[in-house]
Amino acid sequence: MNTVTQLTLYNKMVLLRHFDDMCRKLKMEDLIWSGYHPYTGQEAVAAGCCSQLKQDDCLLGNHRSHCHAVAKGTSVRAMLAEMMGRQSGVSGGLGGAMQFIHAENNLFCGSIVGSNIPLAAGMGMAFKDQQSHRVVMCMFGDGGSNTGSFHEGLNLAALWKLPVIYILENNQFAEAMPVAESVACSPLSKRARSYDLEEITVDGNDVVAVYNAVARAISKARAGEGTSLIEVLTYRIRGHYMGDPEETYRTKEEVDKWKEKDPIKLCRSQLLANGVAANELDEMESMIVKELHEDKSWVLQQPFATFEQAVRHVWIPLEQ
Amino acid sequence: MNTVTQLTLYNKMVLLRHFDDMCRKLKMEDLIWSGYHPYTGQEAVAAGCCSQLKQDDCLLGNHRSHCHAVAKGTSVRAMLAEMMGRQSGVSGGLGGAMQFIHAENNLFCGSIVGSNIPLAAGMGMAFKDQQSHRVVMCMFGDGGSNTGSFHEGLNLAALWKLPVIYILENNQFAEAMPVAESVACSPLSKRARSYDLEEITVDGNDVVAVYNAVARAISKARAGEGTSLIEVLTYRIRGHYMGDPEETYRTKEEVDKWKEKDPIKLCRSQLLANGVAANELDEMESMIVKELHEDKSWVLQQPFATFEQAVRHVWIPLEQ
Amino acid sequence: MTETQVVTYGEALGQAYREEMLRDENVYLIGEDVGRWGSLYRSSKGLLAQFGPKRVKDAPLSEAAIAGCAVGSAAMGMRPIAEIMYIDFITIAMDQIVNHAAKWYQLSNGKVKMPIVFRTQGGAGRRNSSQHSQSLENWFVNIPGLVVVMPSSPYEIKGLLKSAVRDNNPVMFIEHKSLYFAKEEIPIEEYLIPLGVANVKREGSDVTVIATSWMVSFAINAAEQLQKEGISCEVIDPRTLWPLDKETILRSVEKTKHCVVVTEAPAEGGWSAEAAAVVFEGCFQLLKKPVTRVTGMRTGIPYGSVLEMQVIPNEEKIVKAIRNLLNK
Amino acid sequence: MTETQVVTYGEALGQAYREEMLRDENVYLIGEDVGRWGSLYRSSKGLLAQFGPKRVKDAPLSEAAIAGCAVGSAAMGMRPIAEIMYIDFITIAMDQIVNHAAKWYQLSNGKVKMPIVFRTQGGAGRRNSSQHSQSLENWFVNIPGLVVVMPSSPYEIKGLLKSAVRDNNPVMFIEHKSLYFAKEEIPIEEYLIPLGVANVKREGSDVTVIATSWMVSFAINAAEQLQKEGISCEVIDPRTLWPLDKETILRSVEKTKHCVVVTEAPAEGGWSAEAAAVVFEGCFQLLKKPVTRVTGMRTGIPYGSVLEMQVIPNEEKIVKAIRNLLNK
Ligand SMILES: Cc1ncc(C[n+]2csc(CCOP(=O)(O)OP(=O)(O)O)c2C)c(N)n1
Ligand SMILES: Cc1ncc(C[n+]2csc(CCOP(=O)(O)OP(=O)(O)O)c2C)c(N)n1
Ligand SMILES: [Mg+2]
Ligand SMILES: [Mg+2]
Repeated sequence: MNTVTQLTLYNKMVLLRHFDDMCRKLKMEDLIWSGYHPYTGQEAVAAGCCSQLKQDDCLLGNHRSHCHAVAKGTSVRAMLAEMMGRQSGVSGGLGGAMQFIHAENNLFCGSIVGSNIPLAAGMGMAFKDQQSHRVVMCMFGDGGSNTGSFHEGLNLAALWKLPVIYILENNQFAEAMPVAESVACSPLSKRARSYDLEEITVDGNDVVAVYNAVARAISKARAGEGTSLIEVLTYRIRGHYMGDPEETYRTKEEVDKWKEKDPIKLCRSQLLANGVAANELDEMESMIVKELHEDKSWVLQQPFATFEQAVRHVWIPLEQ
Repeated sequence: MNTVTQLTLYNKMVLLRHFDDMCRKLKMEDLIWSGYHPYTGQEAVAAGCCSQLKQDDCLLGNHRSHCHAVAKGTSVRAMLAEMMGRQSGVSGGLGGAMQFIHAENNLFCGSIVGSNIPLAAGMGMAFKDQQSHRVVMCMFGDGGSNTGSFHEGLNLAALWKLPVIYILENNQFAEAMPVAESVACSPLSKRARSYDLEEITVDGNDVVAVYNAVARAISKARAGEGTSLIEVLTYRIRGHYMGDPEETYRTKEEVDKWKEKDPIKLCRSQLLANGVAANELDEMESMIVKELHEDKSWVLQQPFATFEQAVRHVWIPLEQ
Repeated sequence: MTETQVVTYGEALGQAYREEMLRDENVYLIGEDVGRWGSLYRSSKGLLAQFGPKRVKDAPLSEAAIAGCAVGSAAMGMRPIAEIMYIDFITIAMDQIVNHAAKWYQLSNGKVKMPIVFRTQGGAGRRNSSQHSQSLENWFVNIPGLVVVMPSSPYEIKGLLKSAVRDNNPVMFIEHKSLYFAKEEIPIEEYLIPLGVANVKREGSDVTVIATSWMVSFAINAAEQLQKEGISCEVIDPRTLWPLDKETILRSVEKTKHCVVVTEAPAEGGWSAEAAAVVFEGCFQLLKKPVTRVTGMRTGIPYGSVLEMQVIPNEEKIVKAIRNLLNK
Repeated sequence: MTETQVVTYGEALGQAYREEMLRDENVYLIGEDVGRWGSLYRSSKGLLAQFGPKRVKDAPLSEAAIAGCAVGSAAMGMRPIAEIMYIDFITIAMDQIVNHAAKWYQLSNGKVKMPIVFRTQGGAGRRNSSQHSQSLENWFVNIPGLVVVMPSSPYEIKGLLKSAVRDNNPVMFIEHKSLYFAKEEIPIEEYLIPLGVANVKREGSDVTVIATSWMVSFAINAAEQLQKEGISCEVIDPRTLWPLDKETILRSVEKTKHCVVVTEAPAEGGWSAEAAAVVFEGCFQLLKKPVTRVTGMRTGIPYGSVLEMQVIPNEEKIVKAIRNLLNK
């Protein structure tokens, strides 16, 4: 990977880290209302996967997708506004932090784990039938891989060779459930075999590795060569949500060990080794932080979603 | 396998063949009312799998389980009576040919494809927790292996090492859908890998092969060594149901090719080669047929299920 | 006068498919054996040959995937008709229908339309016992975002399906397994039946009988029988359970001052309660007697024709209920 | 007088678990994070430590398997309490509940009992938007073979859960997410509340208010407020939606001659229709005015407290409806 691309990915990760930190604060201040699922430590996945999509490609997320969304190109403002219930949010402020649709950016995130897997197949099927070269990416977790939806969706997509890239974001836990106690196989990529797909596991804290694996899968999909399933190994550094009693399922030592493998640190040291100047990186970071604060200030001025909105778009009155 | 055991299996298969033939006639005479799914050609599966269970082991079947039931030891009379809506049927005549429960024989058959897979896990879990040595067998088809229930049920059973033997009875079709166009992998036993189970495929027209593979799995389960998934390759010689427009999905040649591999013929020639006398086999067969006709005559005298029965067991009135 | 043809419910459905698929190339069919078999009751027979496998998709045995595929593709501009073979299996597709199809229009703040027809069939009458005979329509009536249609005859199914396909809401289109071979004279010319409009199947002055799906024919027969006794029944088929054409119903009850609701589903928690409540609410002053609900009993559908007909409404039970209501 | 304690809804639930698990070793818990976490609202906190992993099973993210496991093990003599974390996810477990749990007693001709409690929680009030806030209880009321319970307070949840665990039918036990931290004084001594018996929460003479689950507290508040204006409201919590204690309800309406039904679920196809129909049918002659339904609006639950409370019933809406009904 050339340094320019890597730098872009680095900056994206830095943005996501600060964005996520800001959101956590907003949640603590009760300005984000719904359940909020932090993304700390998984930034290489969102950056390495979602930022490769074009606007007219589809991205399906889940309950932990605010960073996926921004990586796909949804603005921080539109995303923050959504989480804070403002009209300028991607869903007009009707969705919140766990579920939202940004139609213009072909972004669909829902809070029913696993359901996006068949939905992604449907979108891929449309693209295939429309003979477009659009592709679909679908993000789900280790928990998601235990749902019936996973099996039905993967089988259909693989069978019909649909242009879908399934990203199994294995962050080691589904809420308090460790992956080894919930998934009967290891590595999880073994599940690809049920659909005659390649078994791929990549280091999800290495943004370059993620990027390269996903780039291949996207090219395949665009070329009409069908579905991929990629397991991306990472770790959820923070609780499942804010207030998660983490002590019930893991030790501080385990978390600390994973903090060593921070994807941003790793990428930074590679960039430095490739001759990028530290102060250049720091300057970029300052700019990112500054802009984020401007975004937040802007959102705080935005009007809340209204009752009229909430009842307007339930259904489309019948034509008679 | 010793000749005595094989002879028993042979006789069981012969019984099932004649039983199935009789049922088809009863269906044509409209004495069986519900959908009826013939079993011709798959007898080695029922005989090789289900007849190894003890009465207190559980068997979960599906819509095509009248032969599974008899192989497990439910009497022809109770099974015929059920299909013909008589009170002496296993479900008191309330279930029919596609769904029935024979509580005394721990037999549970339902017509929602795939649903029996998690149900079997639940029974296995009970047995494990009760520290009994009872085991559970669950029969489902190639179609069933595409359901979300398959994935959720297998994962749970494998994860918790439950004493369940899952038999994937691959008869090449789910209704009109050929397996190659509905299951994204081949052989289907590859799916075992998703649950870190052994990948086992056996010739389902060879009753000895089926028997041996299943015997191993049952011993494992009884010994507390957990779950097995066995793909049994066979072929549905007749239509999915009576009146199935088979020409829409397969050729007569294909069917004829499979008729050559008839499991009963194969077993018979092995027995003859092992010195069993042909007339001995024929005599046994005559006796079986004779008994079957007696069973039928008996059932035809039985009273139909009643309205009182149909409304009596909907729920158990509350104790107050 | 328009020219007519006599067709079965299944054939009328096939005609509706064909016409809509020719009209709009975004319309496609997906389901188990909708292609090779042409569906369980052969309603889509010939479509695979005519339109090819892109437009008529035989899906694996995966109800959640079928429904999810419909939702995903609808969001990308297609107009799926997704068949769930028996309504009993819709239990496996509920998440996609309720949490996604019914929610995305709102969740996208009005930007993503969901022009999906979820076709399925329910009810008793074909002797397939309790796991293949349920009447679950009211589940969907209680879900904001869904339209719910129950066609009661060949004429109805054709016109209603065509409208459902053209509608931009997710439409639950719930057929009845005992109607596929029912015959009726219908126009040869193209026609549509608007959603949300009830059909006064038979005019009358003494009592309003609201009946759905298969129950409509029993209600008509009961009405004919009672006519001989001098009792005049108005029979209304709501056709669309939601949105409900309250106006037509209330106008009728204002006239007859008596009302009977007939559904195959059990009373408790069923749509008969909704219909009764609407009538009570709208005609409280005028009603001479309480609305009577004639419904399926609270039991799983037992095996066989005799028992089936004993636990669901039939002509005789409807006649009796009407006589009772009118004290005759 | 019995000694009392003040507990939350979640704590009361935990006590019920503990008492029943000690009483009967066949009772076990299964669900997502019911063990380590002690469930989302900590109602089963401490049980894993006390009873071990056989009795408190953390299941994978597989709602169909959780429900299936419950049914299968119940058939083999266990008494599962199966938790579906949000009722919105029960869409994934419907097949096991409706086609199996509700059918096996009948399908076995009365031989296989299904002593299962399916616990879940629904409703709005915690700002989690349309896929985590639904009120789907009426689906189950329409399914023969199921008992449906909605506990409205700490006192209720403890006594009702204990009865549900001892019952041999599959019981849908639908809690409310906005109640887990509600507090109430309850007896320290063991008590049970029978299923199928409504609770007259407050006596009154002018109007009967039937309210379920979270809505009970709004109805009580509305009643207190109206009391000041001289309007006397009787508030009834049916507790069990099926079987319904019609007697208590009808006796009340016979007295008050006015009735309001309050549910969080939308009106159309919801349980409010069933309640209204029952009252209309039973008290038709006595009712002075039509039963009023105060219900959630026909919309997905939007994001945030303000909008949530605008689309579901609240004290103010109930007060207004009662004033309207009584022309005051
Ligand atoms: C169908 C369903 N079941 C349960 C939940 C509750 N829930 C929300 S997130 C979560 C864990 C998901 O784990 P995973 O898929 O690994 O994603 P992660 O949270 O680790 O990103 C659970 C159980 C849900 N939202 N949907
Ligand atoms: C959940 C569900 N979907 C669809 C059906 C309709 N159906 C009945 S049998 C069948 C095919 C089953 O195929 P398979 O599992 O291979 O078993 P086989 O019939 O070949 O024995 C289908 C689709 C059903 N009963 N249940
Ligand atoms: Mg995870
Ligand atoms: Mg098959």
